Amino acid sequence: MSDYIFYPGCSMESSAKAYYESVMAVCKPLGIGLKEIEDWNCCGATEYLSLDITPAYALIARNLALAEEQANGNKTIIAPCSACYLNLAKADHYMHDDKAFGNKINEALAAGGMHYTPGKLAVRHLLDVIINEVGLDKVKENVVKPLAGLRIAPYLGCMLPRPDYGKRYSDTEHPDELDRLLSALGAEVIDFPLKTHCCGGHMTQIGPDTAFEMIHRLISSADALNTDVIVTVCPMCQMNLDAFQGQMNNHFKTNFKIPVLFFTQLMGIAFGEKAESLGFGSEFVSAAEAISRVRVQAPKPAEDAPVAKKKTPGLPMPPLRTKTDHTQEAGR
Amino acid sequence: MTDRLTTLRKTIENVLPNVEGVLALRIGPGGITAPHLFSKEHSEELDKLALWPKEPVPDTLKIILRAHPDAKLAIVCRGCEERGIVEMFKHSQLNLDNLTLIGLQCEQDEAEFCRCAKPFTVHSKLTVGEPIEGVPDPLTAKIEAMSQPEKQAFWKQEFEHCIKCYGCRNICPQCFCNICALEDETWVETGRLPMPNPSMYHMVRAMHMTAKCVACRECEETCPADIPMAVHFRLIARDVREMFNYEPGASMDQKPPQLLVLEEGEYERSGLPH
Amino acid sequence: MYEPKIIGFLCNWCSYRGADTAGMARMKYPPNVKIIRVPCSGRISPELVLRSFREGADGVILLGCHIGDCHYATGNHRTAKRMPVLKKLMEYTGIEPERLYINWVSAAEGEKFTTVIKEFTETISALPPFVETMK
Amino acid sequence: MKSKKKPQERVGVYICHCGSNIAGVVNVEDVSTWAGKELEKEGVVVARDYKFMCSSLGQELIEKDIKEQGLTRVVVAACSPHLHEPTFRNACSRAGVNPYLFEMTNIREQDSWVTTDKLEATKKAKSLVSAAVGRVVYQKPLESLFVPIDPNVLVVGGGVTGIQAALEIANSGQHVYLVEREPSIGGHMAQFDKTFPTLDCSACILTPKMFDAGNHKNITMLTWSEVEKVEGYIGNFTVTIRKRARFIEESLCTGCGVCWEKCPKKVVDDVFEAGLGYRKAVYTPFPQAVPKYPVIDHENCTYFQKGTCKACEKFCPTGAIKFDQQDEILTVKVGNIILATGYDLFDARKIPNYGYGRLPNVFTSLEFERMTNAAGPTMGKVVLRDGVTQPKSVAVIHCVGSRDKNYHNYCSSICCMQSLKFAHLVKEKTGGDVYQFYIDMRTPGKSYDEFYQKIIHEGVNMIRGKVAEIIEGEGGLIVQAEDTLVGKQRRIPVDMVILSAGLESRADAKEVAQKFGISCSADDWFIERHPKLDPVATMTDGVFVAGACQGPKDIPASVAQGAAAAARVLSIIGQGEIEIEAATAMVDEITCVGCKQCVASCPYQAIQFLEEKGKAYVQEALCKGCGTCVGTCLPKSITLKHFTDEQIVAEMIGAMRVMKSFEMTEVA
Amino acid sequence: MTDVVSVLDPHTSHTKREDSILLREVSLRTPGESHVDMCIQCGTCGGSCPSGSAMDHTPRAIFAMLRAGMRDDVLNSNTPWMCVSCYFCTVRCPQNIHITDVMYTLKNMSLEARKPTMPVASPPPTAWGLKNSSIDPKKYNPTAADFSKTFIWMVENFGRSFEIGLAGVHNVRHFITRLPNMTPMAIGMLTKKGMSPLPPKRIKGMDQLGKILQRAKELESS
Repeated sequence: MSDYIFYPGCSMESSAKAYYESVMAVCKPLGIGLKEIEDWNCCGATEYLSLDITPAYALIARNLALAEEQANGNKTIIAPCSACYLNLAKADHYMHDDKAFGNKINEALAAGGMHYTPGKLAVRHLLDVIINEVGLDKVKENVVKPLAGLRIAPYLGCMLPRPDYGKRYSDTEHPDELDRLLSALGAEVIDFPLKTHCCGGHMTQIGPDTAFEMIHRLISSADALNTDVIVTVCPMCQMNLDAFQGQMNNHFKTNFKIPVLFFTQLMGIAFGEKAESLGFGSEFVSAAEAISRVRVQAPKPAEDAPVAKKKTPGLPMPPLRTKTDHTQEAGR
Repeated sequence: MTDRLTTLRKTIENVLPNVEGVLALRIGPGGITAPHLFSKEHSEELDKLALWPKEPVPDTLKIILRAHPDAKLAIVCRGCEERGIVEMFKHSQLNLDNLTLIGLQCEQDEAEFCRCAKPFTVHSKLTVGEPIEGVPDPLTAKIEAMSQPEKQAFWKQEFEHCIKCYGCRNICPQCFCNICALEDETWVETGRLPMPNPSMYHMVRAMHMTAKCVACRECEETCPADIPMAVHFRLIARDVREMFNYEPGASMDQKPPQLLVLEEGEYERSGLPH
Repeated sequence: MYEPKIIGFLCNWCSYRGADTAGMARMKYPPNVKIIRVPCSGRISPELVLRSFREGADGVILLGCHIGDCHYATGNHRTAKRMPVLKKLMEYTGIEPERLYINWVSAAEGEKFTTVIKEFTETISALPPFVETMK
Repeated sequence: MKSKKKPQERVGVYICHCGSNIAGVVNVEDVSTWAGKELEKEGVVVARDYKFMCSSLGQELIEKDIKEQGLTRVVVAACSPHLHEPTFRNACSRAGVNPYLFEMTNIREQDSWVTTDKLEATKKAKSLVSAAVGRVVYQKPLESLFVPIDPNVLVVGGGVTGIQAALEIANSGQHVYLVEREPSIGGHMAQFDKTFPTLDCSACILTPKMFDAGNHKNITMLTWSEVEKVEGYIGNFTVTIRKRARFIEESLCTGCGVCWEKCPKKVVDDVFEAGLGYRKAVYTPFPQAVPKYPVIDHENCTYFQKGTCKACEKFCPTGAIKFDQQDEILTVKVGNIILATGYDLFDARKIPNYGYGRLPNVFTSLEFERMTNAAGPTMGKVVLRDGVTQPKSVAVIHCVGSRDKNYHNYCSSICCMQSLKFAHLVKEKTGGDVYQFYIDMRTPGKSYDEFYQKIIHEGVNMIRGKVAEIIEGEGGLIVQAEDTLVGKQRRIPVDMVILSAGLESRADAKEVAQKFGISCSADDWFIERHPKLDPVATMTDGVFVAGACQGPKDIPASVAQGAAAAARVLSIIGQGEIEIEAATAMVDEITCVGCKQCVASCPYQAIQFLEEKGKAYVQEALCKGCGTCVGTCLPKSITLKHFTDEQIVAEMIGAMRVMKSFEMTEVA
Repeated sequence: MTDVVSVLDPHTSHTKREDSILLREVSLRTPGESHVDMCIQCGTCGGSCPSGSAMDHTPRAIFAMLRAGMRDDVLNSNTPWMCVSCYFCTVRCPQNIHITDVMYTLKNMSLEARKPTMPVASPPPTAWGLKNSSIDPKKYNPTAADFSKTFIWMVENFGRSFEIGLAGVHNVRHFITRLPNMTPMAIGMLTKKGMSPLPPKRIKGMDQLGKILQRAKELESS
């Protein structure tokens, strides 16, 4: 059992309770111990940065300072929400990179009797920890109910793979971490081309038409690929794609119904946890039908099978870049 | 002390049959401790084996090797002496294949006497005593804290006492040149005492000690005028470590930085204009 | 006000030609610096710098090719590693480290050469004569 | 203890007026009178000033004094030694004084031209003269070393640059070893169909040259070979070359092609066909290959991998297949080396948003070159990855991997023209729509902008904007970019995208540079001696670079460089022998303590360690005279001739003495 | 040259010095090295932006305007407010410009230019090149800025945010006409997700946080 500092973030307390419950349910069997930062505050999302940069970073840094105080030998903060993850990582990055800036933020923290040493803690997302620390072997060990037959579109959104200050993901635009995790659960993973495109972010609040366009693009693309479930790693993405799917349908006169779940919810199912304990039922577009398929291991109806592209001999394709390519490139 | 002495004696007795001699300290006639080459023929001499006061064992090794370059020896060395031997090896002055190192770990009072930051060996396979942490050097800190005129006055006064006896150079394990630049009148003025200020003698020597000084402080110990010259060496050693990530005696294969091309980040740390 | 005496060690390929470039453009700078031409800044040993001070120079300026442009590929890399240490030693001995200045001037940089010499002469003029401080 | 006695020499001092250039500011008469009087004890016996020292009359003045006054040392105070040092050295030489006993001091560029105050300028001139006099008496006569030049030449790389260089040299009657890594010479140019801006056929202009090189009596062609080791210096290199086993006996092979017809193993050819086509396990890259002999690809040959097959051996009419052939190691002696190792194509898979490798109908420039080549995998037809469908609209994207700090910072220089060529070819072959996405259009070559005009006229859509991403959609691909001239985002559906991938240095450029003792820039291009005035030489004498290995270049520039490098080499060969720098370093074996520090510090690996003596030794022919070792040597056992410590110190003392004396008189 | 510009349009009269001041101000106010001065106008950012179609100027155009010293036009633009922080532009920019972070800086500057403490009517400091300021307090996207403000009000008072309250307050203010459409969603939030319509409990260190933010605000304006 390795212990990690845990920063849940505001959504986990309200709209993303399902995420919170399922995170707790899957971390235990994977040996991830989560020690929640005591008295953490909001990370400010993208909003505080828009208003006042220094206070925004000071707000974030208070969490880092608390984490450093309460670290107790642990060096890694896990943030399951992409926005919280990026804000914490970004504050740490800039405080470390720009000494003068770091000092300024620490001066502000000093007003509350606090201090953070830039670079002291590593800020990571739960997905990264599961893939790179725990390992997929351990995940596979825990799978008792493979998600066979479930076609999943892995969707990461923006703030996890970009700008990726810690260079933790395989790519800024087409990372394969979530795909590999879902494959390990036995699911059929779609190569979702828009996996790191924007969910609309705060545009649902300030420019709904633009937001609906973005949501429509994602949902319709997933639908065209015969997706059963879209899987997300961020409460904001989940909310925009799930809760706003109906409004988007009204806007475009469409009738998409693709359930949007957190990756931990599906991990929980595969680990044999009860659906009720994983926050199922709190989604707007019901996932019951999709999940029932896995439960009963029913074969997929023939008409739902993906239409295989007609294959002609054609010209050879260049091989995809492998991990070795990346390493060699780094060595150059 | 007794404890270390007994262990050391045991270690030497174990090593003796395999080598031509073991270089260590002995209480000589008149109770004076000095480096001595113990041999298996005269193992009874080990009764006089001594640990302290520290005496320049590598310097004696240097002299022996000059006459017998292929001698197969063992040497009892403290942390600083071991570093000295490593540096001599790196400057092709001795062959480590022929030399067995017996590391002697210093004790707290010894380390404090030497103001030593690293009173332990790292390369020796055989060791005696338990390694302890280094101690800070109050003198170096004190001098560094001085203002520029204070420093200038301090060193002027110190160097005025120098009688140019070359004792510091002679005892230094790192001064192994046949002909020394300090004896060349192109660099060091002859026939004047006290030496003109700034002291070419001491400054040239300090530059030669860059990336070479192993902080054994033998020079200060031997100086009849008690000039704390190792302070310079220590301050510079720290800068070299910070700028070029090099520490004399720490590794067997790392080359002194001033011989090599700039590595990434070194220029930025050197303080030169961009 | 005294006239500081400055010794300038210039590498033959970049800095000396840079000084020539300044001359060809008739740029003006103080006459205090006396230039000694050496093949490469890497030729200058710390002893030579110290000897210049010993001879009464108030300042020593060392100019070479830019890092990466050395006529001898990497000769100036050694300069960049030796001279900072010498500056530190001067500081620890109580000699103003700014009396030794290292910079890089290419053959085209007549203007930079002029600026560097002007600024250095000003810096040294602001310090007392070296001989006096050493009395 | 070293003790120095001042040498007794007879020094002549000459102050040049340089018309009014010097005399207008410096009181030259005063300087010469002063030198004659004040520097007498330093050995000055003659001091004169003259209108133009560099004139023949000025030079004769020196020669006359040497003969009549018995001068042993000469000092001239005039302009920069970079201008007239050779002039006066020759004058001394003519009069019987070794040229290294002459010293020049610069009172024009570094005094009269840069000092406003005349009095100050005169004082500075005096101290500079004093410095030169102080130094000159310690100078020693030096003799230049001459080494004969081996007339043989090594050319590495058999692309168009290397072929050009090899032919130039071979035609002049000298022997060339042409080393090529691939089975055939020809390089990238052999892969193209058309060349810009003339659109003439690449093969038509290249193959005659390849043929000439292959049949030249003065060219030893070593294909399927690589240089392993280079030792020596200009005029005398010893090069070790590995000639990899072809598994074909060249003396028996007629190049009939039966072997590759019968070979059952088909593999994707990712070198010549850029991954777009197939070849057999025994193959020549293309029909016009030079030499005509095929090679057997060990990794893919069924016999080598599984132990059975040997179809080629069975059908070979001359019994030329030799499965037991071994690599050959050759050692050749050459006097000069030309590197023409070319470039690699940027790996477009590194840019995820362009989808190359993921989206089938995104092609690289090299793939497209092969596609348009009549002998290529599609017989010159422009089709989608399915091999059948002709695209109705094509996007060409510039600057892929170039001008981008995430990949390569530099401009690849050929992509604009290449992309315009692609646009033309698409129009010509399909008549479809073409969209060019560019950041800036760069067409600076001869007839290049005219070509651009022509392409615009052909109706190609030009969009100024770097493409943000390519995604699948609307039955094809959607190219998304900002049209920066409109300031609006555009999504353009196309069937096919061509990425004009940048050029990058060879993956092994660093190793190659190390092997040949030259340096690489930050992007791993080989560095030339001078970017303007010496573009094909390198800092290592006798090693030249030509073509794209020095930086991105198009065909005309590469060919010009190949010829230029050949001319440089021939001029050296013509000299018969070459003068080596006389001012080299020297080790005093008595004082050398054998610490090996100098060995590590030499930028040229010119210092050897003599193990048996335990002393360092400078190889004069390799020493360039930088003096870095002198600055390193603690016992001062190394001396750099002509820049010894005593000479530099004497110069410094000479200057300081005068400066100090002025200070005294002013105080008085 | 300057004169020609001022003849054409007195509102955009800037000296060359003032142009670079605007660019430098943006650069200085952005943490780290933003490289904003390095733009080569390639348009990768504008092409990459998911909300590019809703912007009145593409980010690329904004950088050109910064360079031209068009302070008012930049600060009146809706561009930074439309930014969704997807970082596509940042990772794709060939000049490594931290575009998303620059957008945050521009939002800060835009709000600051409207603060009552900086009356737009009286002449603002000429050092920033605001001789003839035409900053219109109404002419910017109030929706986006207000959303940020509502959010921050919540954080500054409770230490944590809660979406339903936030969205509720915000939508009543700005999208009153949409409310009927959104009712099912709001109900869903309460029923399906079991969310509470009440604000969250204040964090314990509210006082401490207040002090930190106060000090940070002082540092920001200094």
